[in-house]
Amino acid sequence: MSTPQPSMQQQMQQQAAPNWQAAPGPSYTSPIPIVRTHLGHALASEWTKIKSVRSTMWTLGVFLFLMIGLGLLFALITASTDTSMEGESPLVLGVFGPMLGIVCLITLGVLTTASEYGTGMIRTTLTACPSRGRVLMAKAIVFFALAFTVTLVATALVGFAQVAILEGNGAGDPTGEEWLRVTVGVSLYVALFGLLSLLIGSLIRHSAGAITIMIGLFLAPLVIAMFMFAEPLKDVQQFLLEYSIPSQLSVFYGAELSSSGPSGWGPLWIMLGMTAVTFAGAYFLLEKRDV
Amino acid sequence: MATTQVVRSEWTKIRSVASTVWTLSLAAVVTVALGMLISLLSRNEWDSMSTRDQLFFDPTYTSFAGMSLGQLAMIVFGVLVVSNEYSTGMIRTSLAAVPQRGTFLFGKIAVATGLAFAVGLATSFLAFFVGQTTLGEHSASIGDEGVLRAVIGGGLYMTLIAVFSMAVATMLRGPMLSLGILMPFFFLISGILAAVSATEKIGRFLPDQAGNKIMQVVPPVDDDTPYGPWGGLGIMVLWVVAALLGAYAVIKKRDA
Amino acid sequence: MIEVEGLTKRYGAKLAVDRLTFRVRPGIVTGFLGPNGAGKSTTMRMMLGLDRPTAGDVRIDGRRYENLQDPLKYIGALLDAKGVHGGRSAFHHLLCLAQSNGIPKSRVHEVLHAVGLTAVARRKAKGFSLGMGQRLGIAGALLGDPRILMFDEPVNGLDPEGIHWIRNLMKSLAAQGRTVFVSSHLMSEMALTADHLVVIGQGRLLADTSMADFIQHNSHSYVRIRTPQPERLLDVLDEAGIKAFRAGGGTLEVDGGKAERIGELAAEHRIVLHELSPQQASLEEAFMRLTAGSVEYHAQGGTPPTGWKKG
Amino acid sequence: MIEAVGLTKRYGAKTAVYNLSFQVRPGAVTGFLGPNGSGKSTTMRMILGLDNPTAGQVTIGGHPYRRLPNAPRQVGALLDAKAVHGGRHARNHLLSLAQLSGIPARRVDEVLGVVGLQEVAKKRSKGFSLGMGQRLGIAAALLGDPQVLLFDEPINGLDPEGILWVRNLMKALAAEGRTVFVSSHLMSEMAVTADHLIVIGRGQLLADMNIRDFISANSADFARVRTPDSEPQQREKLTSALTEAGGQVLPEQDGALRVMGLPLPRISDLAHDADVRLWELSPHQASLEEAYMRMTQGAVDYRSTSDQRAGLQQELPPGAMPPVQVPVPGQGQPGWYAPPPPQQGGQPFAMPQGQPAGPYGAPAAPGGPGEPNPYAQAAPAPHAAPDMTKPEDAR
Repeated sequence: MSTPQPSMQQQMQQQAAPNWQAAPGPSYTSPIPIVRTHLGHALASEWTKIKSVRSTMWTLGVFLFLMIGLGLLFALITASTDTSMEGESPLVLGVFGPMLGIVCLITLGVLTTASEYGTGMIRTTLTACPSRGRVLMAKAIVFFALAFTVTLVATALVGFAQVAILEGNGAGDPTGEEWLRVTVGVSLYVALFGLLSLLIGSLIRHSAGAITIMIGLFLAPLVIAMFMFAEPLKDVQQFLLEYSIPSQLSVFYGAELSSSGPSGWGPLWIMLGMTAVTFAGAYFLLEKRDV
Repeated sequence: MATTQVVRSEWTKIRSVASTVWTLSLAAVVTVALGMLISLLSRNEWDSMSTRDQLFFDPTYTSFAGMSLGQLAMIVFGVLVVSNEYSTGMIRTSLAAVPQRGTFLFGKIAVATGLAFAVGLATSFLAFFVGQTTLGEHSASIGDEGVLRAVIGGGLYMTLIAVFSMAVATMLRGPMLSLGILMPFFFLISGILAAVSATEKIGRFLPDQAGNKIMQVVPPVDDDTPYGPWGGLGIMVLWVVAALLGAYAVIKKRDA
Repeated sequence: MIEVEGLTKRYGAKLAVDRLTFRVRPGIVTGFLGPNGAGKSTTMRMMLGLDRPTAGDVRIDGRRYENLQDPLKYIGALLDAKGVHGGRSAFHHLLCLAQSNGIPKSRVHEVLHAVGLTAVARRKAKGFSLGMGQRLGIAGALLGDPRILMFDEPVNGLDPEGIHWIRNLMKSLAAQGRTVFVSSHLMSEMALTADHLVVIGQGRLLADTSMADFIQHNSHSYVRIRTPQPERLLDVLDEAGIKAFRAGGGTLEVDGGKAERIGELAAEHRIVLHELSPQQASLEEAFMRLTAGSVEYHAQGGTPPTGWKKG
Repeated sequence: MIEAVGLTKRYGAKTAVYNLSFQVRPGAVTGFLGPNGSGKSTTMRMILGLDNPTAGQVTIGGHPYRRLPNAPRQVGALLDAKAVHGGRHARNHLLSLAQLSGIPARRVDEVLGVVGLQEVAKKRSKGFSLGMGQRLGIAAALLGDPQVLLFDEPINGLDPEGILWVRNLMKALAAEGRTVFVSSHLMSEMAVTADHLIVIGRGQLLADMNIRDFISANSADFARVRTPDSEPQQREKLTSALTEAGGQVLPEQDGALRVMGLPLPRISDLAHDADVRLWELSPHQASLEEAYMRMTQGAVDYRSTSDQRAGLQQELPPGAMPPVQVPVPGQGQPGWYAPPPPQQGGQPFAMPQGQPAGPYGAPAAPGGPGEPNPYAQAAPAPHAAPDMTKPEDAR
């Protein structure tokens, strides 16, 4: 049915791919062999996706600004008011950065999955890669790696700056263990929390809804606990206070609220467990649900 | 005649979207709840406070502590009222229906301001009474000198924050950009400027810092602010008027 | 009546609309055509006072748009089907438009009924399909029962029943004496709907004529003849000075619109005709010829998968 | 090759698709028609493995979509032009899709060139017009050089040049032996693009046949006859002669006659016998749109009705027109259908001379002029009487 036209374009096509126009058989076969795809392809794709939207730059930019800004601010205030640290580690002053900055990672995590639903991009993605679990896995890996790296850089920078600024305030020299906890520990914890947001985004499929849930998860235990004045609820209140995300986060800075709550690397295991369970749920639902 | 039509239309618009209910109720709940919380903490910590702190304790202002967070929800309300028109393309439909852009803008802002004032005033009174009840023996009474002014001022403050956000959103159009500028402005920059002694004097003239003054009944220790409560509110009003003029100029001039 | 006078719009260095002058008259459907990027939307937005012209003027029944009191009662426009707040219900969307122009609430129910959205009137517009959004936009345009109606791509997303409905709606609105101004990319639709055409390309006016004239001037027309006696007919036509060609399948073709003359000649010479049909090119062809030089985003090249080969 | 067997999809109590079985064969453009809400999109989504069927299955080349080893290399789909993250550049969007199936980045630039978007490749797709978004979607579908292509409303928002391009593209893709499955609401487009049709209504199969069979089975062909304008008595004479011979004759608005039930040579002979001179005798095939509208009657959601305008009556602005109650033709009479004006009937699009032809050339339209006279076939059903309140008449 196509009448051959002696146009330049067609001649060029024929040179480039001889069987492009020939197609004698009933069915078209692409001249190029089809490769089997694997997780590596999905990772490359997700990396392109995450780095090519402005919201990534914005959220991470604000995150860095908050982490470094607040860390330096508190160090400077302490230094300028001549408050004595009384031998405490200066790293503890960094606790405020991740407290606020985590909101940025929540946003980025949720947007990584939920914005695909908001824009309809998810249909394109899942058409291009019907192995849905692979897409989720790739998103999780790319996001986690990015969030971990950025947080690690920020916490390390803030740590060094704080030690340098507060030298004259009688601050103690942080130990290697302390260093490890406020850099790697915090980064792992915060990145996992972001990953949890990503998975919630995949479950909820609505950006604003998922962000609200995650911020609620972050703040609600504290707020609820504050309203539990009644004596019989004391234990619940205690539990909520100790296991709320901000308290868990302060554990890494050696600023535990009490001795009964999680300590040491405990918060990390708690977060890891929550994330793993949510991942299983998100994976299962993504495979099962209609898009 | 045309103005009443615009106002009625804007009232329909504002009441028919869910974000209005969400942001305003969040503003009220957060302000009241946080104020109550801080009041509670103050009462419990009363005995460990220094005498100086006890002497300068301002029960009214303490019950308004929640406004620092509650105003963020007000900002979101103000921004969404305006920028939703732009992000959804509704602005073209609206301006085709009301080509007198000044009437349109001020009709919209008037309706949203009225609503924000009603909610803000109610929130302010509620926060005051809840806070005072929580404070117990250290509380102030509405009849005390300056207290009624502070409570009404709290409502005005929240309203002005919302109007300022509306005006800024009209100039910037996008909700993300507007929030991205307003949130750090009120949440971080103003705080940082006030915290560092070198910039403290500049920080005082920012809208929120100046407007805050109206809610204080007992001035803080060694207070050297060059303006009084109404003076502070006046400074805030100047900011708002400037933003509104900017918004008017922008909507008049730019293509929709 | 819409009068456009020397309308010009410049975005930075780019001239989007260049000294357009035309009139849209009442009582007929006027089509507004042009390739993507020709400035159609910009022109329509300037007509509604949404964009400010760099120069020139648009008058709606003799007045500028911004001087209209309750403009929805003069001119109803469907600009962008998604010009709706997604969180608002269809009913409230129309209600706030109606209130801004002092139109009674009962009219809202009426237009919802007219476009067939009564059942979903209380649903949020977010969940609407493209076609439902389009119907909502049309409802908004009809709200003030205006004398002038403007539709930008009205059939986008509508199903055939909807297309059929909007086509008849536009014709009947024009038949009632209203001014109907429609832009569309679908030439086959336009051919069925419009009586008059305004064609622009790269911001400039290319044509402002009746549909029939437009097709005649911009395309090739001929008469197709089928007869059991082709030889005789060829002779007869040749004698009369009419050039005929043999086309495929035993048909003859004569350039130009001379069907009447051929019919008379055939009858005179007692030649049996099995077909005598004047063929006119489609509006699409005519449009393509006129705008060939002013198209943006030219698709080009084939899809030879050369990008696969390494090196 | 797409094959659906007993495909069924329920959303709660609502059955969107019921027991749908069909095959889409390679080497032809298959049109997929149905009113809004008939289950077209659901079917498309089930073909692509986005929705799981409640019952039945659909396979591509023998495999369910989600089991294909590298699906984008075998199936390309344009589902929704705006299914793109608006903040991402067009090129990055395609690149992320290419990487997902191991397609080299050079192919991305290639398809951008094919759809004509290379100049805006580095622009955020948020600012794209509907037509540009559509081109981007088509680029994504072509990315993997697949043998099966699905297009959902591909020409939405395109300008005439783009429409022509897409039309030729689809035909060329089919001519290469690919399977091309296109849904559209624009019957005039389908008529010149598709070879085969699958029509569904309320989730069930209504027709699965060749496009020409479809039109013939669902509509009536007719002939347009014109007699000399100066002699009205000739027209009367011919009308009675044709009616006597068993034809149905109706007047057209320009004074011509519409004749149904008689082949063209017979009309010619009758005219000859009655000594009537003919100025025009042209065959007209009914349009696909007409055939479609007849078939899908009663399977339509969101039916529009006439605008009563009563709500305005109490408050008419001074000087405004009193509302004239002119009935909108066709409304409330589902069977009414305006036939297309004569110059459009069966008229194929001819490539304009001197304009660069589409990359795939301009194949002849099915049902084009080279075909035998379609009117020669006996009309299967009497044509519904055209409503005389046609707007043309009203003018």
